[in-house]
Amino acid sequence: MTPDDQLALYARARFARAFEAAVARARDAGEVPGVVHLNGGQELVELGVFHQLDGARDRVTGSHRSHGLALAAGIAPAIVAAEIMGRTGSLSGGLGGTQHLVPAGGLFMGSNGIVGGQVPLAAGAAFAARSKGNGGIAVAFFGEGAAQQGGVMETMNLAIVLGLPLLFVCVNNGWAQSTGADASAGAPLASRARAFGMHAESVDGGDLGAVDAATRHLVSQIRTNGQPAFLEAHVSRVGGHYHGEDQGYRKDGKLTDPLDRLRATLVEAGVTAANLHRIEEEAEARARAAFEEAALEPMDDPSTLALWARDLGGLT
Amino acid sequence: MTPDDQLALYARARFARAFEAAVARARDAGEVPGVVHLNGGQELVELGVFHQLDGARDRVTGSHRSHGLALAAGIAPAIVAAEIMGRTGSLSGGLGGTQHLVPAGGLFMGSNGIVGGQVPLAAGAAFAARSKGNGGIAVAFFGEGAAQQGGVMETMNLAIVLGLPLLFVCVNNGWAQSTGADASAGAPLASRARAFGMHAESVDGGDLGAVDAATRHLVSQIRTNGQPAFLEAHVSRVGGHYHGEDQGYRKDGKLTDPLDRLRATLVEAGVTAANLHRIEEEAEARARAAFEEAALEPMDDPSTLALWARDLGGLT
Amino acid sequence: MKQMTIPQAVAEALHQVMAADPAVFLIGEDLAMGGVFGAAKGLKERFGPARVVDTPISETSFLGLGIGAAMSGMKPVVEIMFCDFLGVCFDQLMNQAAKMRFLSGGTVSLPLVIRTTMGAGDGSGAMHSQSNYGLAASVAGLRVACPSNSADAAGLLKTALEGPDPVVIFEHKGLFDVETPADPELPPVPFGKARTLRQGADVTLVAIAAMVPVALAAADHLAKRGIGVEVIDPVTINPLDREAILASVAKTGRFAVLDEGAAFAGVADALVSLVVREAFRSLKAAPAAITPPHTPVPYAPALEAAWLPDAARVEAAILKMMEDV
Amino acid sequence: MKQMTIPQAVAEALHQVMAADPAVFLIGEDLAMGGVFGAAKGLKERFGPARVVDTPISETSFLGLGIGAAMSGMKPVVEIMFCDFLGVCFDQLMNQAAKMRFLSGGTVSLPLVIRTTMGAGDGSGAMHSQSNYGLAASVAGLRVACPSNSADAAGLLKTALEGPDPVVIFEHKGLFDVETPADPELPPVPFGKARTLRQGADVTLVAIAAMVPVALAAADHLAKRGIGVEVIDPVTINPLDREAILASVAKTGRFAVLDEGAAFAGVADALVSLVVREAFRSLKAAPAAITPPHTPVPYAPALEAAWLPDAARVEAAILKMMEDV
Ligand SMILES: Cc1ncc(C[n+]2csc(CCOP(=O)(O)OP(=O)(O)O)c2C)c(N)n1
Ligand SMILES: Cc1ncc(C[n+]2csc(CCOP(=O)(O)OP(=O)(O)O)c2C)c(N)n1
Ligand SMILES: [Mg+2]
Ligand SMILES: [Mg+2]
Repeated sequence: MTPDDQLALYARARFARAFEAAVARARDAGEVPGVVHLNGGQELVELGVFHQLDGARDRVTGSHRSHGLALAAGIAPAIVAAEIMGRTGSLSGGLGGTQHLVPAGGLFMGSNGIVGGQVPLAAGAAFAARSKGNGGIAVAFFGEGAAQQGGVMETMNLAIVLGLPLLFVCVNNGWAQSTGADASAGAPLASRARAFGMHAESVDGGDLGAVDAATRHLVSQIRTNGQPAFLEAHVSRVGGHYHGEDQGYRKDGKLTDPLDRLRATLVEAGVTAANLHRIEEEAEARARAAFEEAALEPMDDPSTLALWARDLGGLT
Repeated sequence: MTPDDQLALYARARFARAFEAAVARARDAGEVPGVVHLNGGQELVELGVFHQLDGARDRVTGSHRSHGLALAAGIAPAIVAAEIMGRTGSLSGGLGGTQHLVPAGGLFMGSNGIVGGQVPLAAGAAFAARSKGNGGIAVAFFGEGAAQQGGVMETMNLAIVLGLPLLFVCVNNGWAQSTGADASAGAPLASRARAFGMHAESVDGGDLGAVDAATRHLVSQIRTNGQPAFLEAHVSRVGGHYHGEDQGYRKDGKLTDPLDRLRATLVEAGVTAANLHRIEEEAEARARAAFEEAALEPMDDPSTLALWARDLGGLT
Repeated sequence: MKQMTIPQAVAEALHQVMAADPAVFLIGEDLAMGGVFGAAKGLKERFGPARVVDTPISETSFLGLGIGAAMSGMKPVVEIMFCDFLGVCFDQLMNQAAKMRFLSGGTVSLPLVIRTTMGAGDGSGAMHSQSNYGLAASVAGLRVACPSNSADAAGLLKTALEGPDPVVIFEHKGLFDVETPADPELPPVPFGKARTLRQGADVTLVAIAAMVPVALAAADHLAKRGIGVEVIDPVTINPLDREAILASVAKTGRFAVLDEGAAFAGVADALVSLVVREAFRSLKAAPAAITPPHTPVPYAPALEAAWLPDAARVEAAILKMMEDV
Repeated sequence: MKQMTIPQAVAEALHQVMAADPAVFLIGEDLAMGGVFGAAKGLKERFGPARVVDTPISETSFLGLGIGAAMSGMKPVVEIMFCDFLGVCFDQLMNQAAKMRFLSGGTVSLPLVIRTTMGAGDGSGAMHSQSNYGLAASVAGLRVACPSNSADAAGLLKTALEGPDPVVIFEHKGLFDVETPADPELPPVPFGKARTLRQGADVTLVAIAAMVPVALAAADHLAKRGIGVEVIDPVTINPLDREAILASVAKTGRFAVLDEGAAFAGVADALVSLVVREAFRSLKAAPAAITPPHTPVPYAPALEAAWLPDAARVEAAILKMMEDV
């Protein structure tokens, strides 16, 4: 990754963080209906992977914690914001919401309310890419908690047996809600992936260089050999499981924010404080603007529901 | 295992084989309603494991292919035969059948029509044994095809995380119906089990000495440390996936029958041909007798169904 | 009588049964923190990790563990955080738990309780808001309970642990903030005994779980218009107190069911079907099934509110029925 | 017209659609050997392993693969060997497949077909004999088809691959040995168009899949007693041709449904409920829901035969209805 790339990525990460802060404010203000899972702490992993992807042929599925993936995939922030707020002008017109961001096409296929539910779907995208023979790959993002779902493990084996170009990205933030990672799995997840027959790497998800090196290598390997691979990225969950959660169970102390760490690297590399400051302000302003724009959208009109009821109800 | 034990086990294995031959004959004669999955080829694994078990505290679950487990657990052969024929005087009075042998208690908990469905149940038996603190263990028998079910993989991880005294016995007969083992899994199953965090061994299931050594070691280890372990036993499926199957897909050639192999060992160890012959005749006679006894049982009376309908229907 | 929420009552009932019976244990996700809705509060501290078992996110294996433990003399209480997650362990529910006693010819008992939550109304979206007790009730071998208040939630749990069949208790999240009166001893509540919450001469209205308060509100309004609505809470769906329902219909001659479950082939259809098959000659008007539309639960507040049946819809349905002569 | 069994017709339809459309692929267990019932015969040889995909026994992941592929421009045909196995992949059915188009606001299409088999009668026991299309039909977002003959099995499959919604086709094993006539081109069969198989003035009898021949036999017998039974095969459960059913009931004034599915909260209850809500004033007698009892499928032949509805039960139910005046 060039220094320019790093800086651009920092800007995107800052924006993702600012976006989540805006989600949190909107939630506090009662403008978001349910519970929201923010992605603070895993931005570099998400953006690092997306840096290797190609919008014309690759596809990505995500978990309940996927605002960052939608943004990284290039969906307009105001559209994502409107989706989270349940407004029109969003992806679904108020039907989906934060855990079910399901765009019509493009890089991002959707977030998912069922832990692990998105992982088999990525196998389908990988299969489609293989069928089209366009060198595309699929990426499934999921947490270390989700790795314990049967469907996720089945998919690892299936991807190997079928030879699917699929990158499993396990974002290990140490927690599955209040369950510590050591209570989720009895052994390291990367070793497990290897035992399924995959190449697997484990990286510090707060270290952009490491993320970049690993993803670059894994993605190009998958494009070449058509076989799945596994990336585990250790990150810290900056906030609660969901915004506003009382994290009484949490004892992992003060965290180094990966964005601060990247910032320090950039400073060291000679990026001026003014430049960084401008980037940060811009991120903040763009996030606010997205939510302001979304808030202008009307609340969805319940009449759409009647149309759906007719359609899905299937009473001809 | 003492030579006497070996001989006794040979007698039980011969009986199991004769029992399955009788099932096949009953099926051909139209006395068994549906499809039956015979266990020919895996007798030594089943009996070798049971040799280490204790009827007062251990429990076992099995797959669709579990006649042998029911017999090994000491259920009267005529009762098992009656169950397979759908008669009264059986375990369930005609409700369960070959894939659903569900005894009231004792060593054997049941066979299962859903591939892998029995494996989580064994975790429950292991949990119960742990709660009672009686040193009991549970054993889950399943095929190498079943190892690809999510629930089976989840249970491996769960057993490790919770520390359950559970022996996973994967009977790898090379086939899941018509699917070869190499098309089921992308990597060796024992390594996978190790990667979940378990002690795992792989043995030739046709070699009684190897089975005995491995099970003896694993069972005593589980009783001591309360942790799960994994045994993979390679066997040959002597017959079709089910009795009468056209095995057009099968290309694994002529098989060495593990019973013949054990017989040869016994001959070498000095057991007389007459003695072996007597054992074999007896096995045959007892198997026939079990089916004759079962065939005397009346077909089940449909009136029981009305009672069940009332009960489960729950219309007070 | 004490005022309690459903999670408080359930937690208290669990304290009582776990203290009384060492065979009872609790298993599920995030129990150490008291369960995500507080229904496991204080249990892990008191009974320890051997009896309050936190699990990985592996519903198939830990529900199966519950079944196997029940077959081995234990009394498991398995918590499935949201009933929307029953899909990932549905085989263990539909084939393993439901059929085992039958397949054993009745010799094996499964004193297993599956506690789960349900319901729309809190903006949780399509995969955290379902009320799919109809799915469970359609599977032979399962018992299904849908408490509408704290005393029932606790009492049904106690009864469930004494029966031979697996029971799924669906607790409605929309009721979790409401305190309702409960005897502090939380006595067992019988299965298959409906509760008539309000007498009425004109219409029998069966309402389930969070629909009970909606039904009562509608009945209040309708009373002012001179229409007597008899409101029945079935308490359990299997067993179902069909006598109570049919006796009421024999009196009123009109039947409606108010159900947050499936619009097609759910409990509403089952009850309409039952009533019309058994009490056709008593019926003076077409019965009504008041359910959400046949769509997933929408996310946006206005849509979700439109999706959920409310008192106005109930009133309209009943008024129409009264005019149907 | 050619005489074909359902597996033959399905295999032939698959040959045709796979030859015509490179987006179609087949995925499931034991397909290389032609599928365990022969519905994939010759496909792997002809189209190769890239389009006829044999899998490990991992229904969750390969059904999910189908969904994801459908979201990415493919047209997957996923074979779940027996519908009893839907439990192990029920989340992918209930939450992923069913809800995705809705959650996308209608922008994502899922031209996904799930073929599965169902039905009792062959001594397969409780976990290989269920007919749980009611479960699927109760989940909003799924389309459900239940063909009763080879032409429909093939034609519905073709139509299903052109729609935006996931379709589950339940093929009844009890019909697999029967040859029925089919146009060799196997033209697409529309969803939501019931077929009136026999006219009758007295009773409307809806029968599903393998219950269709049972209904026709009962209608024959009843005709000899002067009772005219109109037999309707709904062909698809969702969409459901309620016009055809209601028009018939308007004519006959009596309604019965014959359904091998769930005795409680299944399709039988859904149809009774629909008819009584929409056509109450036309009904001259209590409708009948003829289903198996609410138990798992028993194994022994005598029990299984008693469990399955037969023509005698249908006749008795209809005779009772005719007397109910
Ligand atoms: C099948 C299922 N079980 C449980 C849940 C509830 N739940 C939602 S998120 C979560 C924790 C997920 O942990 P992890 O996979 O590590 O992701 P993270 O939240 O840490 O990003 C749980 C238990 C669910 N949504 N689906
Ligand atoms: C969930 C599920 N999927 C598929 C089947 C159909 N089926 C029954 S046995 C079998 C093969 C099992 O292979 P394996 O586990 O190796 O056991 P084996 O038959 O070799 O003993 C299959 C696919 C089933 N019963 N359950
Ligand atoms: Mg996590
Ligand atoms: Mg095998």
